[in-house]
Amino acid sequence: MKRLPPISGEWIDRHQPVSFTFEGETIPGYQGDTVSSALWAAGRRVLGRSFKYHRPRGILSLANHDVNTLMQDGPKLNLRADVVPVEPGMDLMAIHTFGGVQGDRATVLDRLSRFLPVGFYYKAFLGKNQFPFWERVIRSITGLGAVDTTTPRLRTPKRYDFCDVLVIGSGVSGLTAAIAAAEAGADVVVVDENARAGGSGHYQRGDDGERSRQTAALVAQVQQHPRIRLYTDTTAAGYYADHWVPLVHRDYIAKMRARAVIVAAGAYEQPAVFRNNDLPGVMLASAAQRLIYRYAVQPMERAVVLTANSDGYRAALDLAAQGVTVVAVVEMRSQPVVTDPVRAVRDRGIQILSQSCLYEARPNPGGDGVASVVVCPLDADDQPQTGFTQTLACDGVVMSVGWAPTANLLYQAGVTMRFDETVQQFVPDRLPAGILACGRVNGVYDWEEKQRDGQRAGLAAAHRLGLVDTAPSLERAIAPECPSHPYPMMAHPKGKNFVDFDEDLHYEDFIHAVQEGFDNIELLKRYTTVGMGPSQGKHSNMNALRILAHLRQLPPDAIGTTTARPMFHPVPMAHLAGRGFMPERRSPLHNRHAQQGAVWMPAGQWQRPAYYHQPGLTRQACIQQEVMAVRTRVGLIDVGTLGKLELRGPDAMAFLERIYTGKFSKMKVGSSRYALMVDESGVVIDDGVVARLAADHVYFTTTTSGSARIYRELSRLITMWQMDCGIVNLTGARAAVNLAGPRSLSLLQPLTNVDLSPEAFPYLAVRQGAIAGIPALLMRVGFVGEWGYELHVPADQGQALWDALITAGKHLGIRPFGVEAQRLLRLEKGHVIVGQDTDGLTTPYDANLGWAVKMDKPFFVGQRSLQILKQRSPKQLLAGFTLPERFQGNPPQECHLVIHKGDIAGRVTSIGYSSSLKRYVGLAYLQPELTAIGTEITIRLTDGSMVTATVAPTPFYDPDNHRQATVSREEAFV
Amino acid sequence: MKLMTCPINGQRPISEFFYGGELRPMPDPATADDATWADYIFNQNNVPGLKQEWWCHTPSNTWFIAERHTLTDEIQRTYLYGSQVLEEVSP
Amino acid sequence: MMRASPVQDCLSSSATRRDINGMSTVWSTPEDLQGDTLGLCDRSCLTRWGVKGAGAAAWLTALGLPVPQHPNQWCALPEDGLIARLGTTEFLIEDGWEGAIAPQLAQQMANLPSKVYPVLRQDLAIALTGCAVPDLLRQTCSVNFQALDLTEQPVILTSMIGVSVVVIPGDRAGRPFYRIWCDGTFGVYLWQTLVTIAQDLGGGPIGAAYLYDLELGR
Amino acid sequence: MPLRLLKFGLSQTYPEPRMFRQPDRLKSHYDVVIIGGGGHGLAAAYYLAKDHGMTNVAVIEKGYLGGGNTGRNTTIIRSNYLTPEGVKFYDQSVTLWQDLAEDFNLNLFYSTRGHFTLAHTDSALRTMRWRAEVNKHFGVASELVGPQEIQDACPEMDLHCGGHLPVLGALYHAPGSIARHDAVAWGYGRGADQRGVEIHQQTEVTGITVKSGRVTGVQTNRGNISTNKVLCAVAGSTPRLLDMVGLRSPLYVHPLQAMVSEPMKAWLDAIIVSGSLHVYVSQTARGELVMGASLDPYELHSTRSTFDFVEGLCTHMLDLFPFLSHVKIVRQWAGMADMTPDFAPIMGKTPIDGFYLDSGWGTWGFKATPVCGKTMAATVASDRPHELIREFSLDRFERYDLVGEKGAASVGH
Repeated sequence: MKRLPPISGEWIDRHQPVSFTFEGETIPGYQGDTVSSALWAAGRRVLGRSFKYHRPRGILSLANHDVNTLMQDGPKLNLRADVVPVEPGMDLMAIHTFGGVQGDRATVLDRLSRFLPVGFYYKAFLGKNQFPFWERVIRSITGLGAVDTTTPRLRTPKRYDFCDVLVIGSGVSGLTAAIAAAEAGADVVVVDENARAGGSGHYQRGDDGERSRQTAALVAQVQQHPRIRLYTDTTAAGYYADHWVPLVHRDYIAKMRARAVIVAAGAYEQPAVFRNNDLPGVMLASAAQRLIYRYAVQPMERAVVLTANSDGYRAALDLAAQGVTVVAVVEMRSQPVVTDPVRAVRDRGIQILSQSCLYEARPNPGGDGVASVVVCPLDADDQPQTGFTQTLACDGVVMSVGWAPTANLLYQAGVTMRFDETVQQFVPDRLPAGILACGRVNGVYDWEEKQRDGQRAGLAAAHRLGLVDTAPSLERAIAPECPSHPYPMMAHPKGKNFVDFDEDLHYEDFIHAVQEGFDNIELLKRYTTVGMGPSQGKHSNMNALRILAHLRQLPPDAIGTTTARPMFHPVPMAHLAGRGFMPERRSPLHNRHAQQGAVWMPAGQWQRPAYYHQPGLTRQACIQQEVMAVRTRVGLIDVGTLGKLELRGPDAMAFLERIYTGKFSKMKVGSSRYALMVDESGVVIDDGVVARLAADHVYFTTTTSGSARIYRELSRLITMWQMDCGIVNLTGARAAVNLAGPRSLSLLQPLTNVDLSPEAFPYLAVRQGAIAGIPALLMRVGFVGEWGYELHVPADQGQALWDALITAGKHLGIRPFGVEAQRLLRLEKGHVIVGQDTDGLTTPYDANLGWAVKMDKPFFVGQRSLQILKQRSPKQLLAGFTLPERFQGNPPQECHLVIHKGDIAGRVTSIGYSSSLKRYVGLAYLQPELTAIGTEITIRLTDGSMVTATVAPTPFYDPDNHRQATVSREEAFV
Repeated sequence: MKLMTCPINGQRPISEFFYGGELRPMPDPATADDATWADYIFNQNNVPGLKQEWWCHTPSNTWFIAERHTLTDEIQRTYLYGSQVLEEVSP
Repeated sequence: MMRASPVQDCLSSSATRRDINGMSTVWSTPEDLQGDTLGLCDRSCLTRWGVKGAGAAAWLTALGLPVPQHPNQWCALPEDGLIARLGTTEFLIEDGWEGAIAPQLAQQMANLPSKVYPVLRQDLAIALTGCAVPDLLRQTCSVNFQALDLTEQPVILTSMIGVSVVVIPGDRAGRPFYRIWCDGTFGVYLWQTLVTIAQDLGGGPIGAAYLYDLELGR
Repeated sequence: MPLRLLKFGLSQTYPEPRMFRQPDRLKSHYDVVIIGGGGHGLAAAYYLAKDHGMTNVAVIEKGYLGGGNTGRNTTIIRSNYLTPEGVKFYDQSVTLWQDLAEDFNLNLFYSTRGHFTLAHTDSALRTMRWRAEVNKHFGVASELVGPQEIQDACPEMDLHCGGHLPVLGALYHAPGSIARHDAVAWGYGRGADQRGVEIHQQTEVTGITVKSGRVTGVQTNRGNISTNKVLCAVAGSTPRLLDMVGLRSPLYVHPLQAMVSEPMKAWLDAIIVSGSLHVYVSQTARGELVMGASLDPYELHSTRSTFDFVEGLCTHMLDLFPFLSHVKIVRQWAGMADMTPDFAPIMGKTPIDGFYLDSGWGTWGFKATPVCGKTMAATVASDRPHELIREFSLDRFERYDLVGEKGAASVGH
């Protein structure tokens, strides 16, 4: 193993050495190396340990599916050494070892493998009492890398991107397609997961510089083309509806919206299956060629090449050209097509063992590399003639027996694939509009033919966009040779002939799984876990499918493939999350609350003051003080989060009649009314206040959580019913406060030109005027049970209003109050909060809101259902209750249950301590027979203890509404 | 992400839209018996197929009808309510 | 009159301020030159009105205003104001820095004919300027602004980082110039998020003077 | 080493028989035809044979065993429901679950982890208390816990959630568990097969014959069957089968998506659910994080994936667990959830004699698999609804007599 002399087109920069540590040892490398290439150059062969048996593993693909060589670098886990570039200061450990790659103490599992066949874990450790122990054992040995729970959150940007044609893969066919589409006028983006463009044209040379020169020329043409953007180091993570493809770069995600997508993603080289095919030093031919031409690393010194196509001969030539002794080319085919590379290998005098296979590789004494291989001739039925083996000494094996299409995104795009016997591969059959494929993924392997295929795909994409008039024919030429062996697998009595390297599944595991009845490709996958490891079957699914087809004696087409789900390669959660946008709304009065010490509570997208913190006071004390300020003086609450809607037009009142349960047509201009909304099934969904400002003009509120939803639904109903009125959502455009308390009148009158005298402005009246010079809507409301005004002003003047009221109210003892105090105040009045005292199935009758339902009108949403529901005896009714005046101990809490005769008989929905009434008051759903006033009910607390309460009439406070009828002389003129 | 075309605002990702359910005629509440009404309230035409649905482009609060196949998610066309002959609505 | 911008608490305290239409507005900051790269400017102080309804277009025409012919299109008003048609039947009218039609329209709004309804506008109104505006938009909004034909004076109603916005794309002095309006209660979130991204891109908040010069071509 | 494993190492040939046979053809008559070879259908077949001695039973599956929602869900098992009927039903299920592996002689990786449903708002806290109180009433271990107890159980979690929606408390349900979903289908399938039930995979029902209000037969792409009892257990395909017998239902079908991370060393024992953040997550024995969110927002009878699902779920996962920034998502997938208006299943008899329905499983079908199989088997065998499922009948809707599970809607899954 050594670094080769400079090679034309190598990716490493020899002027920029980069060193890092691997398991404590300093490893030299160059800028442009990957971790695996640097380690290989440094002579390291064991780069990781396998998942199940902890076998030593080295380089397999060097193409982002060497998942047995995952590394940990501090907080970064499961780094793929085969593709992660080296960086100075990296401090790498192989994951999943007990004591490092060399001294892994878990290698004992390899010797126990015969006791651990496929699915063994379903058949053992299953005792109810034993499993928890075994699960702990299992969890301690599984799991790959470790998370560092102190890692801070990363926020990587995401962005949207757009193009006409997205080409995935920058091999020769992708490059040609991109040029063809761009020449026709399309705006083209080419992505490739590799650090540089060019694909296999760069490294599958066969010791012939011509292909790499042609490739370099295509790359240069693409780079210089004004209509092509080339994104390297970028993975197309998946295909989603309407040509939506997230492109993952190490620093960001770009969500690409294309008008057409050309998949030129190539093919994954597939391993041959023979005993010990996982030893370090056994690698795919493309991996060896990548090592040479990208990183100038000699893959091995003495190689045996196992092949079933011309690519293997090219690899043999590439190895030989770099001074590797090619011991033999083992040719699996009985009648190989004699191509130029075959001739060149012959001419070089390299031994070719025809119609033979590798029966097994044998480990060196250390068990960490290859010492020799056992070659075995094949009979006419491709069966190994084990009586005629020969052993060849070597330190490496190169496998070139076939390919599987990189069709993941094609499957996701809904492409139907068919198995093409002539190329022994699934190829696209029916492609949805705007999806194209070219090159190896399309079953085209010949060099010139790949360029023609790319040209065809590029023009077809341009045609789809209307840039060229005629559509090119998409017929593929007949392949000169089959690139893939139909069954490159050798059974072996001692096993360890691996099919899936992620999951350590050997050949026999599949036979056993099928024997147990898992003979459908999906069941086989789920039982064996083939393809479920981090590489998602890129090197294993096709061989598993071939085994199943072989065992069931069916063609691969009849077996079908498993679904290829996104992600193409695993994507970090930070990338997917991006910056993490979470929209938040702020009341125009937000900073006023903050200045007053608001303690916030979330309310949908809003933050509302729960209460205002007073130094030295508890939460409860603060809330009680706020309540008493309203009851005895004056309080101010921000109610701007309520939905605020305006409706105008000749049909405005008729529309209200249809959406609310109440009656509004005869409401006087200048008055307001409670309004209740139910859905079509009669369930309470919202409430608010309707204010009539003119004959054809109303202003009304919705709950905070309902505002967007209700506005949207009312807009739909206006559209559907074709009513002549217009609705405007003023929720964000208006600030609103409720000024409440016996001194509210005397506070407000000096600030406004509206006559607030009880005669001129009675309870539930509505007026428009100015407050402190601010145009305002004033409503006399009583939600909290005191004389008060809801004031609505333009949002940009909300703070001015607030400041004016606070200033004017200083000498009256004004106090801002929060949601908690408001809840208590309204509870004293027995007012229902939709969403707290109702749930997803509550009808108005259940919630004692029948009074707000007027059935004697022609129609409203939910009316017909309420007619049905009204006939039924309700299961539960909302009722008030109180605790004794001097109640000691823990009070019930909301949602504690009412227990009657040992059964659940109800539930508390609201409860609070009323300072005014000197007792706890609450609302609860109760079985109807428990709702008579004076009935004693039993509420069970969290600890199981019982509290007795008494059913009481509501409102608890000021039942006759005296507080709204008169304002005492003393309070009015403080 | 799936694209949908608002008849007013044009093609946008479907995250800009709100699904308002299938467009279906309401029986006359004055004449429908309880069973017919309950059937209307709760039961759906839930066999997958081409459906006429309410959708709203939320940034502009534009309601419209989309004809969408609920098996394939293919949107065949979109139009403002009332701009097409309503007899096409299958009961 | 004391108006407050939806983002008044986010604005630089070291900036020079001016009272514009009753609203304290950041007039200039020491960092105004970053507007060449990417500047965000709060222009909520400008006077604006909204009307909607089937009769709105005819009413505006009768007032002698140029009414955009197509949905989601805008026209310039004298003195750098604008009138934007939002969908088919809703209009947003905004004065320029020097004001122009405010007195005239304020009078008319009190007296609307049938099928014309006023819409109270209390937006956060911002402008984005500078060569990096497309980068910021690509991180925040799924609309492909580069593909729009600006000569058609398009108005875009879309969602930006989860907030409904009205966007008028454009350019001034050869650089992107985008005007954006959203519900003021989302203003702090939108502003702070855009500022964070803008700062990553080498920009940040700028004062109104920068826009004043840009919009009035001085 | 368990003795069981020694057998594999010491045997000359692989000692395991087929788990389920593959009958060549359909018989012309079965006493019961079960449509749907997922966990529910196979469980019903298993209990029909085991509890009721009915073995002339065919399970007809259009795809492969457990290939629907059984193999696509996030495997959470719990009984902390809101209504008495819900709690009793799921509690019975949990009881059955605990012995299932031994009954099957198949390891289901049934792992009791404890289940936290986080509350980020005071209204969610109220709902948690409601559920806890109802649960305790029926002997189900649930309690409302505060931030400190959550932090003790899962010290890694950021209870501030990045400042957006701080965690105020949680409903803690100690019996909350996860299991290996595929194995459940195989266990029931093997058990049913061993007792004589026929399982026909890759067999699609094309029609159901109803004469005078009675089921008389089933047509499939592999031939016709005469039978007087049909159990429909096909989740997202239910509307299509109901259409064959002329029934309407309140079901609506939306995709439900999920995703899984690369494996990592064990760090998360508990199952964490946040309704407000639309997150649920657990860590498998292999070390993967299995995560889900909420239903897709519109009707679709498809298992396609969307990218915005992954984006949104990762955002919220990092709100709770910021240190997962470097952890990678390997795969996403989807199932079709058949939802009901009251978030409770539709089970039992229908207006068609001999046509039994097991549907409306929304996002909670996996956890009900054993009890569902048991009660549906009893219902089919006796033609009387089992007492545990009476409240879940189809006709509750026409009576406006819905199940109150929707009260807990904000905290589903």
